[in-house]
Amino acid sequence: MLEVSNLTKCYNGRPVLEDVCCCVSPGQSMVVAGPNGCGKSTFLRLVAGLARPTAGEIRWELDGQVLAKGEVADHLGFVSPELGLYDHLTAREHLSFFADLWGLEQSRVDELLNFVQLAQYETLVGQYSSGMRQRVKLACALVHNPEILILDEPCSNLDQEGIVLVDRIIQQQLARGLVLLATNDAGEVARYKEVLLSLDEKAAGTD
Amino acid sequence: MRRLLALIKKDLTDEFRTRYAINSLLLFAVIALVMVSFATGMAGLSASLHAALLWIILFFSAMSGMGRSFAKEQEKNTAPALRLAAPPEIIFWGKLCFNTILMLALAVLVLLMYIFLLNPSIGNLPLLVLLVLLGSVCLAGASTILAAIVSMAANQGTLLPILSLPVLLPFFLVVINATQTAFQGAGFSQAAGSLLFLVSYAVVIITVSLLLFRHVWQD
Amino acid sequence: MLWKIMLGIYILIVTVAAFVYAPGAAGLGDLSRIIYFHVPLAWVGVLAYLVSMLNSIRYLKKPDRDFDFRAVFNAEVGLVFTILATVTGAIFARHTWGVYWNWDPRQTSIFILMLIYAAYFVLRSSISEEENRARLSAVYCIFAFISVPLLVFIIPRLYTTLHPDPIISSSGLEMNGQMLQVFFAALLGFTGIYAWIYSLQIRLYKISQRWEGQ
Amino acid sequence: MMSDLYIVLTVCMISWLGIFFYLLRLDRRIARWEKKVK
Repeated sequence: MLEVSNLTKCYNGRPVLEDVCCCVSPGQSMVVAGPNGCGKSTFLRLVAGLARPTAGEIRWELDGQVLAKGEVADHLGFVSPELGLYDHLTAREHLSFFADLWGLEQSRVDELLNFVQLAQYETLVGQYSSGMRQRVKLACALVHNPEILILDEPCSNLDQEGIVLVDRIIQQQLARGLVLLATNDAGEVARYKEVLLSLDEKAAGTD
Repeated sequence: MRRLLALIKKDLTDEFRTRYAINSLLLFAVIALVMVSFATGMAGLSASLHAALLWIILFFSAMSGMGRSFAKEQEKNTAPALRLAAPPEIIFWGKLCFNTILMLALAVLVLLMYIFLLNPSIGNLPLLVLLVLLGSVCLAGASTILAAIVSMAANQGTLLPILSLPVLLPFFLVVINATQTAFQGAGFSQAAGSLLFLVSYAVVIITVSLLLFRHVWQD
Repeated sequence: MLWKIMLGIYILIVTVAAFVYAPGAAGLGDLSRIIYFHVPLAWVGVLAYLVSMLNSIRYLKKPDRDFDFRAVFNAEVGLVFTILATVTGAIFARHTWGVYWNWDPRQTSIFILMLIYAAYFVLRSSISEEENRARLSAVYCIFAFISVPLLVFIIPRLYTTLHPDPIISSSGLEMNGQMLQVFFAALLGFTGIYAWIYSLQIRLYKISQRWEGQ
Repeated sequence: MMSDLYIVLTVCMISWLGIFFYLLRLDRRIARWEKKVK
């Protein structure tokens, strides 16, 4: 489970997030919503441990054990438009690279390629459409079966089939752990908001 | 170990498909060599001049290519995924190995072309080769963490040589001096002190880099 | 306030003593008097760098803007003192060796110290985000420090130097008791100036912090 | 030769006094600011 208390992040002295508190239990999905520039992505980056908070605390707990800062990444899958791919590798090479980094078998690669319906493509990722790239990102985040899944605008660029895929991923994930989702799509918000974190009361994008 | 190999394999595959670093390194080295060769003509250069020229060419061509691997991760936004998937030490070793491989390949080629184009008289070839290879490792070792720093800053092109020079200068003083004696035909026993210095320099610089890298490798 | 005025008078006395009380060194004559200023300047330059490096380490351990500020202004102070030491050294070199600059190992060492400071500021100016700037420049400050001990201790042993060894007389500069007294008095005095500048900067920083708070 | 020495000495003393009074003035000004900020 995730407990966030009084989380604040400043860039060059200007606050992007101020005093955010929330709590998510295992099996729950949380939706982070709010207008552009309200700090959704920053919030997810902080929670994932990719950026350091200016103040406040983030506490991850898994099976009753508190995760140390360095351990969080081992249990976490992260998908975000801010994340890039290697243009000159194929989808298969991406997955086997991450599988190697996590020390997993290559069978996992085929499994995932089939799951995101990319098995038949052997071209370089640089030539993919943005929807296919999004699928590669999803697959890369799922390689090590993380208990925590953080999705930043997961359905952007995806076709109907892809959106169904994301829904399946989220449902599977909820059986195993928890999901944090940042989105502005009203349908998705309604569908997944077991916990809703609204960041819109503070208009941070003032300048 | 498997993670390390995966990282190196990924970087090498990427490099072979784009050939960005290889091309810029090689072209830079060739241009520098040809210019030196034109400028000096057939005039017989002294051993000290040969040593200095060789290392100047190696330094600047290294600087033009070393920074790429980190800069690319940063530009293409692939760094965060790496941060999540592997501890910083592994990333550092991976990049270090990749840079070392690149640098060794470059050093061998530059040395061959240097001998071919400028025809220096070489007293002790094995020692010369050893010095160049050992020196390449030192160059790669020092510039890896600096390349990571530079990848997060603006005006990347000029920053890497500026940052590396102060760190590398003690190394250059020693290696140029030793290379000169190698051209003149000194034995291994004479160069033992310098070789020892180079090895310990590489060890110290890589150890310190390992300690500091976790602070560089975060956003 | 009292110790500051005393420091002023103290340095004045040391200056007079350097020119009048201490005899000129054998062989070098009156020119040797420059060491009472040159060596302390270089000493403060190195000391400031050391303090800057230590504050960089503290910053990495605990990211507090205070430490970053200390590291920066120590680098600034160090740069000024290092440039002054280089200039005074070049004057000395001109009169004893005939040229201002000849890449003597000692000159190379101080030159590299200047390069590190310069590179440090170039790096800072090219990172816009405050936290990143503080962290990365702290890493560079520590990393570049490796070459300082290497240069100061190892290189002069590999190469013959013309630079007079400051205290142990091996290459021409014999110091007698009076000279040593003035020499150490000058070292103390310049360290005092450094401490003064240090405290001024810290106070100035605290004022600006409180100003922002209001 | 002797007079040269005194010229250099005078220059050194004057420049030190300049730096000294500059620092002293800065010190006083900072002290004033400190009072104001409190």
